[in-house]
Amino acid sequence: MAVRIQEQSFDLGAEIEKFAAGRRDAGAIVSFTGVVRDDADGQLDRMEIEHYPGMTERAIAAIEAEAVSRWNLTEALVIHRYGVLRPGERIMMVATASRHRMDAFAAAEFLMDYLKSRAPFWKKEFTKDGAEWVAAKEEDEAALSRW
Amino acid sequence: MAVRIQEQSFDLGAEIEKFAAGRRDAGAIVSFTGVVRDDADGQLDRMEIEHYPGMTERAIAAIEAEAVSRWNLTEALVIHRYGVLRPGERIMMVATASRHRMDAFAAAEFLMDYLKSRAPFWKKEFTKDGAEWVAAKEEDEAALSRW
Amino acid sequence: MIDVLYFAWVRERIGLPREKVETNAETVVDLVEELKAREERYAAAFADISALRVAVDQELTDFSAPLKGAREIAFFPPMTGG
Amino acid sequence: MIDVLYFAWVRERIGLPREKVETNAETVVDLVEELKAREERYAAAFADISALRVAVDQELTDFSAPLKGAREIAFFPPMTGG
Repeated sequence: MAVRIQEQSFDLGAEIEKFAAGRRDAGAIVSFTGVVRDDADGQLDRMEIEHYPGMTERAIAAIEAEAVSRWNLTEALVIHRYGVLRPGERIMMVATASRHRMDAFAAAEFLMDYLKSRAPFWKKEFTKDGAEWVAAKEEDEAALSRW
Repeated sequence: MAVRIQEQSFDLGAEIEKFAAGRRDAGAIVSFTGVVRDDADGQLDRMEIEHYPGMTERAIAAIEAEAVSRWNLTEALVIHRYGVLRPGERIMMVATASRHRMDAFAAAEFLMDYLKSRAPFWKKEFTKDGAEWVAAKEEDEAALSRW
Repeated sequence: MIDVLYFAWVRERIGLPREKVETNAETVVDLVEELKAREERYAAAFADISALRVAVDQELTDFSAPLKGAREIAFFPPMTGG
Repeated sequence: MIDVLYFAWVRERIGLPREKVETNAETVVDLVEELKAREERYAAAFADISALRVAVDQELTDFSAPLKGAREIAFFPPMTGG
């Protein structure tokens, strides 16, 4: 189980390849990658992600531990960036490995739902018209009730 | 939307990297990778996957089209191998891209459930004790009723 | 004449991957009965059709499907892809 | 003395990321009332605490949580990670 919180970019292909390498015990590997989407018709200049150093690592480690207690996982990985990100850049990724696909999928979705609403990150979007903090979505909070 | 049925191996990291490259329109990318699991305590020598050329491509294209009609996808990819595979080798992968994570996850799970039970592939496992066709699992058939 | 294809253990029991069959069978199940009457290996392969699946012209269907106009019939066990 | 941290728009409204606060507040909400009484910028930041989240010693909690023994309190809007 691993958590990496970092400002620099990560190599998506290399990370998934490394995660999957030599996993003879896991038949199923799921990954999720979050990308800075250029929402407002090319208006987005950049996103800035603020986080709470210390709490971020603790919160994500706790979410991972919860996932491991609920599903049969052989490995899990969370990478999440902070700082300045441009449209098209990868914000974060989650990967899960399990013997069976149902567990790998469920754990990855669980990790994502909790990262969205329970890990201390805040996004601010900068367009030529100004800057705005991204509001938490009700649907993201509601998604937690699935688990 | 793309389907590739091939005997040769594929480069997982490179495929996901290529799939994700320049997707400014998709905030969420999900991948599933199936690996030959060494189930019987190191007993598995190899797996042989047979398929039905022609029907395989048609069936998977139809499953992809169904996924596209149900969820808001910007892209989907299915790669599935046939022939001889050794433990640790990657059998197949699915990738989905969408504006939102719920759609990307649901579509990837849907594609996997249908590939399991509706794409014409058959697996045979070879151990030192002999060879056996893998039996379809009731839980895989049951999983289709989710959709 | 119709192309009849066999996959996985159906292919192994019958002993060949495909053959051309002259038939006037109206449905898949009629064709199965004709094949079973031919030789023991067909009877063995088709002993329990609830354990089999069938595709007509590369589309999954059921054993009551009509064969009129069909060019290719395939018999195989439940799929195990993914 | 307790470390009080602010993030995102709470940090922006209050105008600083962290400060040390001398307090005898028994609960988080008591501390919030003390801060609101200080200056307008605090009153603005804490005007609607239902729009805020709080962590005590890096664990999410609620505004009725006791502060006894706490070293670090953080106030911030709902998280938007992932």
